[in-house]
Amino acid sequence: MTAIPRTTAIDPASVDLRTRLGKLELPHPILAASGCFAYGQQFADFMDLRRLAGLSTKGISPKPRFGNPLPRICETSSGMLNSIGLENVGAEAFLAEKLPFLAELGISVWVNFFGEDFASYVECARLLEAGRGHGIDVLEMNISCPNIKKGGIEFGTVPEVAHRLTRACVEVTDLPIVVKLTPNVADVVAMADAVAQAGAAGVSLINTLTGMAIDVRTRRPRIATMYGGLSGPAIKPVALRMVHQVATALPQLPICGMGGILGGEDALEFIMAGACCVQVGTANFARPDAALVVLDELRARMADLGIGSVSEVVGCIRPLPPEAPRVDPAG
Amino acid sequence: MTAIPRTTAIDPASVDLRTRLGKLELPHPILAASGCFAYGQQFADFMDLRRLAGLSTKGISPKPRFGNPLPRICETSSGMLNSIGLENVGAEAFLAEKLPFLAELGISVWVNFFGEDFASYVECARLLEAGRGHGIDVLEMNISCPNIKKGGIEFGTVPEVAHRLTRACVEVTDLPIVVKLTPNVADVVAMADAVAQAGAAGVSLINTLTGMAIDVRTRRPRIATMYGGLSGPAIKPVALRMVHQVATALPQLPICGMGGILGGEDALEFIMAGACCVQVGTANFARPDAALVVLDELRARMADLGIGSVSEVVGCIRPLPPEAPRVDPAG
Amino acid sequence: MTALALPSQFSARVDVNRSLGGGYVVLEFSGVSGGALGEVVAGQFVMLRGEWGRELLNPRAFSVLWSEPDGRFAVLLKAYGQGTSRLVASPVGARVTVTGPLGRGFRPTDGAVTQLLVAGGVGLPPLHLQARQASARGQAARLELFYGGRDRDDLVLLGDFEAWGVRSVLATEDGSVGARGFVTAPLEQRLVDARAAGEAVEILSCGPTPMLAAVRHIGLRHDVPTWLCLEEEMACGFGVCLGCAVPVHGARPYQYCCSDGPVFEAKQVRWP
Amino acid sequence: MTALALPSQFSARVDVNRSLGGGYVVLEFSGVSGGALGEVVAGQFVMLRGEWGRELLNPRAFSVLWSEPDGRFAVLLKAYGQGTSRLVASPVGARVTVTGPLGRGFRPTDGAVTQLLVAGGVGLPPLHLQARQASARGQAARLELFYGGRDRDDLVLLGDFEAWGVRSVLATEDGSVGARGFVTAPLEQRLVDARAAGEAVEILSCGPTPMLAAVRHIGLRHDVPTWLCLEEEMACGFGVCLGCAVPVHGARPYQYCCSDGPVFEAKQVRWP
Ligand SMILES: Cc1cc2nc3c(=O)[nH]c(=O)nc-3n(C[C@H](O)[C@H](O)[C@H](O)COP(=O)(O)OP(=O)(O)OC[C@H]3O[C@@H](n4cnc5c(N)ncnc54)[C@H](O)[C@@H]3O)c2cc1C
Ligand SMILES: Cc1cc2nc3c(=O)[nH]c(=O)nc-3n(C[C@H](O)[C@H](O)[C@H](O)COP(=O)(O)OP(=O)(O)OC[C@H]3O[C@@H](n4cnc5c(N)ncnc54)[C@H](O)[C@@H]3O)c2cc1C
Ligand SMILES: Cc1cc2nc3c(=O)[nH]c(=O)nc-3n(C[C@H](O)[C@H](O)[C@H](O)COP(=O)(O)O)c2cc1C
Ligand SMILES: Cc1cc2nc3c(=O)[nH]c(=O)nc-3n(C[C@H](O)[C@H](O)[C@H](O)COP(=O)(O)O)c2cc1C
Ligand code: FES
Ligand code: FES
Repeated sequence: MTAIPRTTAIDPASVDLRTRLGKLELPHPILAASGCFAYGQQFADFMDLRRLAGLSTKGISPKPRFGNPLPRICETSSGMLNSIGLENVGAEAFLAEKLPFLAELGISVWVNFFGEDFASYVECARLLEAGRGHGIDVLEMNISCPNIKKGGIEFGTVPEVAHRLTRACVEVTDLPIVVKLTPNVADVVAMADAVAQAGAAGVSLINTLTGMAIDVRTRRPRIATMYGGLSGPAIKPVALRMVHQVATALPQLPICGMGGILGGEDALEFIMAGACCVQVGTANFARPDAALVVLDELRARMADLGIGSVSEVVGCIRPLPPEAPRVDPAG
Repeated sequence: MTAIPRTTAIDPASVDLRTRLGKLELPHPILAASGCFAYGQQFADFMDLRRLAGLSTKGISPKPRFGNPLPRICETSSGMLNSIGLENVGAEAFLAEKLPFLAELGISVWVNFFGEDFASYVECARLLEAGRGHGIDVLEMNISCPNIKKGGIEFGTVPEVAHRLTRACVEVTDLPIVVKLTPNVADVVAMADAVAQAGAAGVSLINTLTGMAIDVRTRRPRIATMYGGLSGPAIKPVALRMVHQVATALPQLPICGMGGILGGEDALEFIMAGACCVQVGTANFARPDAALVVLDELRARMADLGIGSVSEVVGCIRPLPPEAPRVDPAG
Repeated sequence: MTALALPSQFSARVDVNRSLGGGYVVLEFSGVSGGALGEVVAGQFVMLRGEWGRELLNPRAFSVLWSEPDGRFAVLLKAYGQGTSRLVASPVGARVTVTGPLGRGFRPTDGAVTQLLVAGGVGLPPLHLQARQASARGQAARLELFYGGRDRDDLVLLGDFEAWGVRSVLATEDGSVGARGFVTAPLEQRLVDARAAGEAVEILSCGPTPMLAAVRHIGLRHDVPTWLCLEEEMACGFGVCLGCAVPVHGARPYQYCCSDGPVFEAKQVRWP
Repeated sequence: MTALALPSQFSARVDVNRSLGGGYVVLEFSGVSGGALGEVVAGQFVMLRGEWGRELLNPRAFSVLWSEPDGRFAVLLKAYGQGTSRLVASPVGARVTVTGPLGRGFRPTDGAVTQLLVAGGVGLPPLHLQARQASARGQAARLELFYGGRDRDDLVLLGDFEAWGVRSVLATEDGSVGARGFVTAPLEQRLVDARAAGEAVEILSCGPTPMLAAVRHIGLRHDVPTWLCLEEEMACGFGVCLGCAVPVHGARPYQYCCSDGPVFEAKQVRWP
């Protein structure tokens, strides 16, 4: 018996969507997620990119990388697995060939990056520092990629290692570093705390869950690397839980939420759980303008519910009221 | 370009479904999962329980327990969250009131159990030992319940703790103990190894993923305890991955697989990933005879694919063949 | 809280999909395999699940509107979330999996007490069936309907009650039919009159939870036996998932909507 | 590998759902919002997604069968998995989200070379469109169709090729139409004859992957320019997910089916 407050709808145009991630001001909370938006260009055919609050690029490494063998993707119930293999053009080509286009857009450009080992993470941050003032607003450090072989796993699962790595990268750049965490851990708060202590400007939650699918006809995995990253609405409950855990335990740490956002109500759930902005990933594949659909629906839904501004609902979730006390006639 | 072998269908009646979990022989691989089958009785109205290979009871604790406040369940995309709170009748009432019915069925009876702390786990195993020879075939030790407050979390996430707990329980009973692991860890193999070393007869993989859902109208969690356990097809990729990881790393350790099995092909995926038997959980809510649907479909699908016996496909998944070598004219 | 034929699980087809206006739809089914509902107590329900794929896992609960010995039965519903929307859009011939009849219904009308049936929205079916059964036994005069809704379109199947000779007191929020406001106002007046006349009455109610909460308070205040047909989110519908807890007073903090209810006595329910 | 009008994303409705037998269905669409396909090169494709809820996330790829300047277009498909099954069951009036035209198609027929179109199953549309366009330019005589299937019902839209004056060589596995066996046998014979006659030919092929693998080997063996229209599992269809990798020879190990293809030259493709 939860009483639902009768809310008075307000004018959608009056909804104040502005938000901030630490010092970074955003006109609204909707960004496009890393690996699901390439370097942005292809989307220009389908939508006005300047309506986005920002985007996170495909993960960049110091040197260009080729991807994994195929098949690289498959669908699962309300989700998909991918094992792209962190294919990217490399930091140098990114700065020379991709960044100028992004810099022109006037939106928040987050460069997702990673390295093959400790040193190469730091090298990548150092290389990308050159993009400060030339279009890059945030470095999103991916310590959570399930598809990279060397080292990888410890960066994302051992708090001390993540702490050292974050600190080392923070030291070589003046760009804010948002650390993207993996959900494949027992204690996400410990990870968030470790990177926050090391100077992270915020955390992105969550990357994909590691999963597998099997083709019973061929007796082979459905993706060539056996395991891949699970994304989409299937993982939304896990993502919301982690956002809420971190927001509750570390209220000062800004969170960018993601995982299965397809519509405006999904985005609002993340915001209420404690995210100050969100990224739209897999949904971009279903329709290139998905992030704008999320934005338009978010505004409409907030108006519907009489919510005047994003800032008033970030992290607003409270426990249900306690039940009425029990009277036991027998004792 | 994966070549799919043309297979010759065989007679469904000729498919040999027998399987074994360590020393335990089963007529086929399909059991009903803990918490999704109560103590079995209610299902007798809808199906012939004796057609199951077995069932796992609702988790039993030494003393009876009441459940959590409501709401306790909600649906998510291809999944559901639950926070029942491990409500159960307690070991004594179970032995006296529930076991006799189960013992009559002549199927494999797994008693899922847990404790509120270390001592109470051991006490529960000791109490249930009284059911050996009177209907109980297996103790399924749940070290993975996300809904219990005291202690709980370390049993399921710290290998040394799980090891000690398993050893202590193994010592007080001659019943085989199958340990049910949580997916909310970074390294499930380490957990499986720890309990195997402690004398577990096998592992059940997986329990639910911890998740959350939010009601944006009321600004409250959709389940009263904030977080609950995610089950259903949404988690199947994670479950298959964990079964495959453990089967690959610890080939001697028998695995009972579960997580999102709705049909025969799902069951076959788990078997091919390395499970020698499987449990059907959430699917029982959609239709009480769900486990028998899985059984019938499994037989039919195996016949279709020309698979003569379960034993020949347990853990049969192999990597895809390597790609053809690359010829680069430029170098 | 009267029980019941044994439940069964069977496959049924949609025979009729009839719109009543105001978003209300009656779906009529006949069984195509295995079981059939058989005799149903008013307040009992079925779990229905269409061919929904994997996105929506669980079946949805619906009170039985009527059930015939030949195996046909009907439910009354309105599109609410995804499951009800898909059911409302079912074409004739669509298949559903049915489990039922489930739960414990209202006790039948008897000669001693006047039953005041208090209905709102999709809570009508249990009270409609109670009236149908009373009328079939010639006891229609022993019950009265108090039926509230937002507007004229929100009150459906009124003709049936009229045909059975059941007196109806109507109320709408916009005043388009009956009294303006909630139906709890005329209900409370009726209790005052009954006490004055020394008449034995009891309340049977089903409807939106805020209405049931108000009816409960009225019943408690006037010390009238009051039975509420509750809705809790359900996964299984037959007592195994323990999802549908209802907070109660007494030795145990919870009972279960699907197996102990859905009909509970108001004073037993642990609501504020 | 010829390109292309700029792609757009728009909403379309199903105008016609026509069964051709053998499980084949032609769906015709017209745009209802935003863009339209515009001019399409044979081999280009669209991504289609119906109102599928959340269970199936990604759109599905379909070669364009034809596209008219007024914005109407069609695809040919068969129920395969869940997405195609839902599309095949689309009622007239159903809405789909369309992105396209995507990818790089076949190069047009020219006067110098005879194009041998090798088709199987749902791989027909690119070759059908190639023939339609050649015929519209009066060049139908410059191409020949080699079309294979399991049986009579597996060969569809033959009348169109006949009407356009395109010579067809047919083969069925059960021998019910044309040669018995795979269509690669008459194809190989045709290459032998062409070489003997000094005739310049090239192969354009689309169909099941095992067929394309065989055609590739034949093309390489006979040193005939061979273009394959490939299928890889796709999420986005426009070059951003990097899911649809095609193994190739050369400096980089992979190209992308959706943006570099779907048409690739046989010798470039890194298959066994
Ligand atoms: C015993 C019983 C009898 C019922 N009889 C009828 C009837 O005769 N006609 C009718 O139209 N409806 C009836 N209902 C309500 C009906 O079951 C719910 O409206 C339905 O389950 C909602 O499903 P959905 O998929 O449309 O909504 P969902 O998308 O599942 O849910 C939308 C919202 O509804 C809530 N919800 C979901 N299921 C329930 C539920 N069972 N009870 C309360 N809230 C829920 C969810 O929390 C969610 O917020 C009955 C419910 C019960 C328990
Ligand atoms: C460029 C291109 C053009 C195509 N043109 C046509 C066409 O004109 N007509 C037509 O009927 N089909 C065409 N296809 C194939 C069609 O896209 C697939 O049959 C469809 O995606 C399968 O979706 P599903 O939901 O039915 O199957 P799913 O349930 O998604 O998958 C069933 C199985 O098919 C495999 N699969 C899924 N998608 C693809 C894919 N895109 N390619 C290969 N295998 C896949 C999966 O691995 C899975 O094993 C084309 C594919 C491509 C890439
Ligand atoms: C195809 C694909 C590629 C991805 N590549 C990256 C990547 O390069 N770096 C990264 O941090 N996350 C990557 N992700 C993860 C997403 O950014 C996002 O965290 C995740 O998919 C969950 O959000 P979603 O459910 O909205 O997709 C990728 C996801 C997908 C589906
Ligand atoms: C309502 C509910 C109650 C459950 N209770 C228990 C339990 O008491 N003990 C336990 O080990 N697992 C419990 N589980 C977990 C299931 O046994 C199973 O591991 C999990 O749901 C994944 O399988 P599924 O997707 O088939 O449901 C419960 C699951 C559900 C949905
Ligand atoms: S709905 Fe499952 S116990 Fe009531
Ligand atoms: S399908 Fe996404 S890159 Fe080709």
